[in-house]
Amino acid sequence: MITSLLASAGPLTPAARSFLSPTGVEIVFLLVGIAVLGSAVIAVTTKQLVHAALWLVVALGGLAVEFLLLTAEFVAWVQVLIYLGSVVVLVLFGLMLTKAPIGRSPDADSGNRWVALAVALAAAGTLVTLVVDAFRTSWIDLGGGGGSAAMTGQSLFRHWVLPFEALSVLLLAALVGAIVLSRTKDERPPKPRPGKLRTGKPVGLSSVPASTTPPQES
Amino acid sequence: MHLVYPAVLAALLFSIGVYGVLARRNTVLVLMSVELMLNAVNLNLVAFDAWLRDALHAGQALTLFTITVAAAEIGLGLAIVLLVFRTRGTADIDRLTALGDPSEDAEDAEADTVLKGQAVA
Amino acid sequence: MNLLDTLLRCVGALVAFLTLPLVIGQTEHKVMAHMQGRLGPMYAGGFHGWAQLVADGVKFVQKEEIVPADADRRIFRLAPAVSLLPYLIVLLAIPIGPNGFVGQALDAGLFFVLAVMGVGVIGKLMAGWASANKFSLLGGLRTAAQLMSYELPMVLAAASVAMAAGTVSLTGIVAAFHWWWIPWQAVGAFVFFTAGLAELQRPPFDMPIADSEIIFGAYTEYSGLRFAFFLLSEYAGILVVSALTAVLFLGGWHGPLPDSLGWLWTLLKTFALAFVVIWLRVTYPRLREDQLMRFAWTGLVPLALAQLALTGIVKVAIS
Amino acid sequence: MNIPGSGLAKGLAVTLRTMTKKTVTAQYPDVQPELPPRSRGVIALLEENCTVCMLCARECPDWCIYIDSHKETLPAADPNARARTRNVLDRFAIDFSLCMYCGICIEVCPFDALFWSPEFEYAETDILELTHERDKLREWMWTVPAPPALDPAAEEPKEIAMARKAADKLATAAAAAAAAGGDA
Repeated sequence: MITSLLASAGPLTPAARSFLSPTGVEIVFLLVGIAVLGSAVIAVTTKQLVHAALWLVVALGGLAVEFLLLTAEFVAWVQVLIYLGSVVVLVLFGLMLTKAPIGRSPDADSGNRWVALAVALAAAGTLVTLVVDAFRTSWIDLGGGGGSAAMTGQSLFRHWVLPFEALSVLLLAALVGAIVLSRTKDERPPKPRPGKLRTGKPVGLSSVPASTTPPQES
Repeated sequence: MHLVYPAVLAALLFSIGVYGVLARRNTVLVLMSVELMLNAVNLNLVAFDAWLRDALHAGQALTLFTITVAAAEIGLGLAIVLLVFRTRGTADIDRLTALGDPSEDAEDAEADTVLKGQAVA
Repeated sequence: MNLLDTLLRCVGALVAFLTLPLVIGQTEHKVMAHMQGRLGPMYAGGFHGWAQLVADGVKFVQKEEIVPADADRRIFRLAPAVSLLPYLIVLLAIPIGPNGFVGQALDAGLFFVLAVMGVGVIGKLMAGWASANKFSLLGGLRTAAQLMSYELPMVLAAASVAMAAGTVSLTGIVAAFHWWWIPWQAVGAFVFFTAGLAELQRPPFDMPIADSEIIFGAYTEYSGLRFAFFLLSEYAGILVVSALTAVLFLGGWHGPLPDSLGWLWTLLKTFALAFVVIWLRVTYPRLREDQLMRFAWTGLVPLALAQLALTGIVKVAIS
Repeated sequence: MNIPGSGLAKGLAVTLRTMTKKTVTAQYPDVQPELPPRSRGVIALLEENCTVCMLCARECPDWCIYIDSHKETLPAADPNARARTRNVLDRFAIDFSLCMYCGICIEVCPFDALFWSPEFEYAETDILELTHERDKLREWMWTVPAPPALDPAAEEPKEIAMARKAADKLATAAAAAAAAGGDA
C-alpha cells in the first residue's frame, strides 16, 4: 500500500528539479509564505492584543492563498469561511469582551518568554532539519486539480462519510457545551412586592444593591 | 513545486505556535497560537495530499475535519475564557491556579519573580 | 483567457462596483421619499436630483477626516477598506449572463462568495474597537454577533439550492434552474434574502447602528471619505445580496427574452430585489436586539433546515 | 380570521400605496407658499400712528422692542392756551433675533401702529442685522395685506355697528320729524 502510494507520488530522483530555478508558483508560494511567517511572528509577539488577532487574520488568509497554490481550492475557501469569517471574529469578540485595551498591554507575555523561545527554536531546528533531510528531493506535481469542490465532495461523501457524521455529532456537542457554559444562571433577586416595601426596611438601607457576582480574586 | 517549501513553512509555523502557547499569558492569545499550530498541520496535510496524489483525498478530507474541530474548539474555548473572566475578572493564565497546591503556588510565584528579574536584567 | 480579457473583466466588475451601488443609493433616496410622501433630492444635477450621490461624494471628499485622539490610528484607518473590499471581490464571481458573462467563473463560486462576504465583519469589528468609543464598541460587538448568527441560515439556504442544482458553481446553479424551482425553494429564498438583509444591517435589522441608542454604532467616529466608504459598502452589499438572491433563487438570466439579453434579466431581478430591500426599510421598525437573535435562531435556522430537508426529499424523489 | 403576517403585508401595502400617490412636498424657493390669512411673518410699524406710549415695549415678553423719544413743545396756537408737549419718536426698533412672534405688541397697541405682515424671508448672515430699525419697519407696512373679510355670519365690527346705530337713530328721527312736519 505505502509503496504503491509512493510509487504513484511525484518522482524521487534527485536533481530532477533544481532549487535554483524556481517556477512561478514556487516564487509566489515563497513570497506568501514569508508574509505568513512574518505576520504569525508578529501575532505571537505583539503586545497589542487586537493587533495580534488582526495579524492572525493576515497569516490565515495567506495560508488560504497557499492552499490555493497547492490546488486545494475547496479547502482554501473553507479556510476563508471558517477561519477568517468565524474563528478570528470569535477571537476578536473574546478579546473585546475581556476588555482588551487600545495600545500595549504589559502583561501579554509571561515571564518564561526565554524558555519558550528556546523550546520553539529547538522545535523549529529539529523539524526543519528533519523535513529538509527527508523531502529534499520530493516534487509535487501540481496538475489535475485534485482540490476542486466536486473532487473533495466525492471523496468526502464516498469514503469519509462516517468520520463526517461523527464530526457533526462533535460539533453538536460543542454547540450544546458552549451554550451551557455561557448561560448565566438566573439568580436575580425576586422582585419585592410593593406592599412589603412599604412596611419593610427604611429606604436608605436598601439602596445598596445586592451583588450577584462573587468578589474578585486579587 | 518542491515539497520542502510547504513542509518547512508548516514546521516554522508550528514552532511559532509553540512559542506563542508557551510565552503568552492572555488566554485568548494562547488560543490564537493553538490556531496557528493547527494551521501548520493543515498545510502539511494539504501538501502531502497533493504530493501523494491520494485517490481518497485523505489529506484534504482530514484538513476539513481539522478546520471543523478548530471551530468547535475555539467556540468552547472562548466560552470557557469568558466564563473565567466573568467570575475571576482576569483572563490571565498564570493567575488561574485555584486548583493548584498552595505551597507549589508560592514556589511558582517565587520562580516567576526570579524569572522576571532575569528577564528584566 | 488572455491578459486583455482578464483586465477587461476586472475593469467591468470595478465599473459595476462603482456605478450600480450609486444607482441603488439614488433609488433609495427617491423611493424612500415617495413612500413617505416626500420628493427626495430634487436639485443636484437638474433632473430630479439624479446627481445627488455624486454631490454627496464630492462633499465627503472635502470634509475633514477626524481620527479620535485615543483611537488606534492604523486600524481605524484600515477598517473601511476591509469592510468594502470583500464586496468588490464578490462582485467578480457573480454571473450576469450566460456564456461566460461573468468576472471570473469559479468552480466553488457559491462557497467563495459566502466565504469572502464573511470577511467584511472583521472590518466592522475593527472600526468598532479602534474608535475608542463605547458606543462604537457596542455597535461593533452587536454587528459581529448579528453577522455570525445570520451567517448560519444564509449558508444553509444557499446549501439547499446548491443541493438542488448538484453544484456549487454559480453559473452551474443558474444553468440548472427551472421555473418550478421558485415554489420549491421559496422558503430558502426567503431565508437567504432575510439573512442577507441582516448581514447588511439594513432596517429592520439595523440594531448595530441603531442611531437612537448608540449613535451610529461602529461608524460613530468616522467622517469624510472613510465614512463614505462605509456607506458605499452598505449599498454595494445591497447589490451583492440582491444579485446573489436573483442568481440563486430567481433563475438569474432565465427569462422570456433570448439568451443574448440574459444580462438584462439578471439586472432587472437584482434591481427588483434591491427595491424590496428599500421597501422593507421604509415599512418596518427596528427589531430589538433579543428579538433579532431570536428571529435568527428560532425562526430562520429551523426554516432553513426544513428547506434543506424538503430539497433532499424532492431531489431523491425525482432522481 | 387573522392570518399570521397579515399585519406585515398591510404595512407593505401602505408604503407602496403612499409611493404611488402625489407627494405633498412644497418646492419652496421655486414655488412660493400660499400662506393662510393672519400669517405672522414680520411686524410692520405705521409710524404715523405711533404716540410713543411705550405699551408695546413694556408688554413685550422678551424685551425686543427698543423705543427712544424726546419731548417737543409745540407753541400754543392760541395766545391764551398753554404750550403743548408731544412725544416725538426717535428710534423704534424690533430685534427679530429675540422676537418670538407672540404678537402681544400688536394686540396692545392702542393706536393701530403695529401690524402683522406675512413676509418671512428676511434672514441675515449677521445677527445684528435682524434688528430692524424704524425705516425698515415702515417699509414692511407696504406688505401688510388688507384684513381678511369677516365670516358671512359674523357680528358686525363694533365701529360699524355703532355708526349704523347712530345713522339709524338719525334716520328714524328725521323720519319722525318729517312725519311730524307732515302732520302739522
